[in-house]
Amino acid sequence: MSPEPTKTYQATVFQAKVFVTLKPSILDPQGRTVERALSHLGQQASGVRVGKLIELQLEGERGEVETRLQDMAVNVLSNPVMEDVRWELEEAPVQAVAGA
Amino acid sequence: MSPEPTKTYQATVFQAKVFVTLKPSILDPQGRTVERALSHLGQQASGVRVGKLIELQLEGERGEVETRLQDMAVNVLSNPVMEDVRWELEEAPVQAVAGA
Amino acid sequence: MTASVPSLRDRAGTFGLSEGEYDLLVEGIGREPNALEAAIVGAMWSEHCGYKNSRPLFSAFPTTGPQVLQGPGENAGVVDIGDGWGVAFKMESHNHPSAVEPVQGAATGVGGILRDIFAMGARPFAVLDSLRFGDPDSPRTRFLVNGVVDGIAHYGNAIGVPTVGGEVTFHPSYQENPLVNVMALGLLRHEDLAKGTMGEVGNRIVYVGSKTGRDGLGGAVFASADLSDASQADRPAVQVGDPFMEKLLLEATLDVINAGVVAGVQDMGAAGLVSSTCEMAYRAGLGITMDLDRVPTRESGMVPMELCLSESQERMILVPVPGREDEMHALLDKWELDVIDIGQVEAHDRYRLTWRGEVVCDLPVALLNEAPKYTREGVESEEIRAARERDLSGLPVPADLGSVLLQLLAHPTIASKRPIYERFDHQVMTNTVVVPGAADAAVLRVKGSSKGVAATSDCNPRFVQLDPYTGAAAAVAEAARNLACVGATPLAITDNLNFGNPHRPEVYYQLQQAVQGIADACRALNTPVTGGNVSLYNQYVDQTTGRTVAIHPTPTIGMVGVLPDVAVRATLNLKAAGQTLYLLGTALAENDGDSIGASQYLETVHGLEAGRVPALDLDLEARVIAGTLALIRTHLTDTAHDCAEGGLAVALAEMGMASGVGLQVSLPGTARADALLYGEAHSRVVVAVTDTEATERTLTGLNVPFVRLGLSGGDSVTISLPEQDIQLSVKLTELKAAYDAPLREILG
Amino acid sequence: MNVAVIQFPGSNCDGDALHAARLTLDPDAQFVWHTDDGLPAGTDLVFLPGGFSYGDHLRSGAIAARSPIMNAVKAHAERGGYVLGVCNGFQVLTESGLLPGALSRNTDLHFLCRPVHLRVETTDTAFTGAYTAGQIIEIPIAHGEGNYYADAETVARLEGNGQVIFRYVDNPNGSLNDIAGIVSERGNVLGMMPHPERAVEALLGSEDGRGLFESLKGVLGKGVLVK
Ligand SMILES: Nc1ncnc2c1ncn2[C@@H]1O[C@H](COP(=O)(O)OP(=O)(O)O)[C@@H](O)[C@H]1O
Ligand SMILES: [Mg+2]
Repeated sequence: MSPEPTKTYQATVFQAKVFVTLKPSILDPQGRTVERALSHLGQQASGVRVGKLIELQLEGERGEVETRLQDMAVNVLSNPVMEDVRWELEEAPVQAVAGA
Repeated sequence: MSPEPTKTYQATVFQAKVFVTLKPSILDPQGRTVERALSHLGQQASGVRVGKLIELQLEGERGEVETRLQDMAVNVLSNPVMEDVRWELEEAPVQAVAGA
Repeated sequence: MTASVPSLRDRAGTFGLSEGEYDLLVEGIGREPNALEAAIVGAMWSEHCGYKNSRPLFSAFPTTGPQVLQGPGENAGVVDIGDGWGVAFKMESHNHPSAVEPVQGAATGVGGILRDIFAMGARPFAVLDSLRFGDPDSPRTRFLVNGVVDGIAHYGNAIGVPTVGGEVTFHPSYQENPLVNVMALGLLRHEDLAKGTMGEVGNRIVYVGSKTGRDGLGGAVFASADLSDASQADRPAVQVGDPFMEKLLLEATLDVINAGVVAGVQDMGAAGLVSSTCEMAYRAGLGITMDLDRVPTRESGMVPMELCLSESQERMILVPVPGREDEMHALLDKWELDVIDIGQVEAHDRYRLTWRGEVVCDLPVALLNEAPKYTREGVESEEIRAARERDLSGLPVPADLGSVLLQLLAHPTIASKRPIYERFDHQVMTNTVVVPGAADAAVLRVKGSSKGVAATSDCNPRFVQLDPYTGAAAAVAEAARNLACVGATPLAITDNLNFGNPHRPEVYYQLQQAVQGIADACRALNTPVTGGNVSLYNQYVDQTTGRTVAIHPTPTIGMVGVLPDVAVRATLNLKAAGQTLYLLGTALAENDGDSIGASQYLETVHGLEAGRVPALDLDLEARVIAGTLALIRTHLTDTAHDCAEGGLAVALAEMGMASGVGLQVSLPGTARADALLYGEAHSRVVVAVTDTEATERTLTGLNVPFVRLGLSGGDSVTISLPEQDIQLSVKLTELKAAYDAPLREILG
Repeated sequence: MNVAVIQFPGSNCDGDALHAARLTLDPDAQFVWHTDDGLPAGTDLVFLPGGFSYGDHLRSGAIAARSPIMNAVKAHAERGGYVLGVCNGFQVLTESGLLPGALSRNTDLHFLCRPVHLRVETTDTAFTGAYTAGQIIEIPIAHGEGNYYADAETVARLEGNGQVIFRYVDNPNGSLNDIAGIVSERGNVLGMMPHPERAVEALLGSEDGRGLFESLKGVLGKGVLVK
């Protein structure tokens, strides 16, 4: 392949992070268990909530990738009945692609 | 109680976020499955990894809270055999305390 | 091939080879090996793959019988249960991985043994787990117990194979070195029995399943020069299991076996790609050539050593029937698995691997599979001999024998395991007729047939510690008796030999004696050995004393039996008031002192692990088993329970607690009261019957000794010793409170 | 009655569902693979079985709910066809929007396998006609994520419409209002965490699940009971 497409390819790989958390109104037994475990160990913390962090790489042109990411985050990666979701997108360092 | 201590109290509640991810060399069956599923849904993503996001509130003086958070994150909230961990700390808005 | 480093022999140890073994290798191939070859040989000659310390002892085992369809040597043994059905079964340990990371260690233990089963062409349909932990009160033990239970649940529940039984014991010798032994059973039609062979020359070798990562690497300590640039930190200390992937692999494998398109099947277990392909080649008596570049990898930059020895989970080798490769691929496609042709079977006798166009390994298949064998000198430990011969007759009999009963029921080894087995799906597949906790063995029905399959796993490590020969034989006897107590004819065993370092003469002695004990018991009870697993070097250094502590020798026995009619069976709960209770087998305690030897009572109440293990009479055992089966099959009883840890009193209490029906019995004799109640003589079964006359006639006819104990009924367990003017009576509710609490607490 | 049992990768009660369906309802019950885009002609009941579809990864039932066959299942439900989702099948139904709410982790965070008692809240559905109202039945559960949740409004609506048809006598998992099983507004889609298909043979300890299948058998000829 010619060098140009390769360059374009590299420039358009994005690293996305999707943060999925339980809605504040929903009880989080896992968080409560962690809180209790911490307190048994003499470490006080409150309001412990356990959510998910989903990391992924997306390829394409920024605007289009943003749309896709939003779609995935809202329609697949989280369940609106119980969860809130946010995401971040940044250009990925080239080497990250190979490791995928 | 006098207003001063209350003020101090508010100033020393921190919102912490702990990000727990599988070490890169460790197989992430969940990420693998999600990646496949996304691709069946016509949404291409690569390098999908699923980790945890733990949110908690800590009270105290910043330096001391930082030390405690590090201790929790490394020794309780993550499993060093398989996971990497990072954390963020910021002063919490007052109302967050009540929600704890 | 790169020129070998001059110091390869000096660092033979890093490949798991002694210098002597290294020389043997050089002699065998007529040249110096390269590092990869040395590592491959080290892996193949390890205890796990090559059984170099244990195999010489195995010749003692009986391995044949009309019921044996497949004896030792394949991925699992197979017994015939009639009607064209066979049961494949095997047990394997995952002790060390579970000590490092209990959840994944136990999970991958389940995954590994299931692959052995479906590699035989059998659909896995039951799992049992035999677990040993240290001090129940220590945080480390709680961490391990919770992790191991979660790991088994995580894998077994998700893949959808019921976990139907097992055992859990607690003893300080396992403090740093827990034992996680998992047994799996699978069902197959005789014609679907698959073999781990390469078949014939020209056959293709096909890799299926997960990609290969830098996992495991045989646990060996390699010099960094032999690995890729990935630093030590990048190499996972833990293998992660994926039950979902395994489920796909299971269905895919059974599909291709049932379709008759594969000539050979084998899972990749210890020593991964190498051991699986090497063993398959050996069974076929042929050589192979494989291209390591084709092995699918999870990470970039992997080198041959990693590709060969990785222990990444959920991978299989399939050898298609020549000409039916496309059919096989089409069937596998449905399951969306990686399927890659990585090599072929050759007419030569070499194990040949290429990478980047070069031959990187070229070794004789036979040499790899024929590990040197060591027979060592075993010497009994003085300390253990002294403990065994300790005179116990001077020990006081506690005044309050009722509270001893509560104390024993509350010992985590005896206490209810409900908090554990409730976390396991024990009913998926809708075959589980006798669920955990209901009887001495699990019973599964076989759909489309009237037959039932029963399974149990047993070992009393305290017995084995004090007397390895009798203790190991007793484990076989207990397993057979447990099967009889549900109405199953014992068929065959698999064993899992968990021992310390065999280089230590006192450990080798235990191994030797235990193997002989198992062999003799299996012969006497007509339950041949169809396979097994060896886990040695189970030991740790006590931080405070600096002493090396070996675990109690633990030859876990997994046994399978058949019920001709699954509707005709027994469980341990008393079914009604007014039935007569009998004790079959060994008479109540006779001789003082010895009859409390090696008991849980002695350990729990007197803090002593000492005394003689009660004598085991295998001929009597066989008669007790026959008697129990006769009573169940002629419908004289549907209630039977064997006496194990905690003796007769604990067995009776368990029968009462299970149903809410109490009992009143009286134990004749003038032997020590604690021995009558809590002594752990073997070969004893309690049954409840209505027709006493027919029962006694049956037992007499079979020459089974028995004692009439008393009656079921009431809401307490009342045991009197009339000749000694002793009576204890405890309400079932009180017994249950003691029995139910401990594991609930440990499991948080 | 023609029964189709849907198989997703990772389903593990599919065989049990088929076995129970053949025993009680339809000797010719069939499996349907998740990539199929249609149901067999004449399907009356779609059975979404338990298990760990896609390893329960992401969220239980989430990936299966988005597989091709689910479009056909939705169309079937819209036509008034019967759908029964058990355990993971219930999770698939909530994830696909065929039933409201969600199933989250049991409050004690552990998988739990044991027989539980359920109260049959109404006999006025296609799935419960053969029971008596208020009847207590024993059915096994086996799940780690059976904790039923929906917002207050939804729960009130479910209760108001009589859509809660099975309730735990002794709540094992933290479900709101002890909810063990709910039907869709029209009453033709049932999701429940307990496993009725494990309770259709005395040999396995309970036959209390038979009533559910017998109810369905009863309604079919009548072609009613879809509201
Ligand atoms: N780890 C386990 N997993 C599943 N079931 C278990 C486990 N441990 C014990 N059980 C079950 O609990 C019951 C009681 O076990 P145990 O006390 O060892 O009985 P016994 O001494 O009669 O063999 C049996 O049904 C056994 O299969
Ligand atoms: Mg026991």
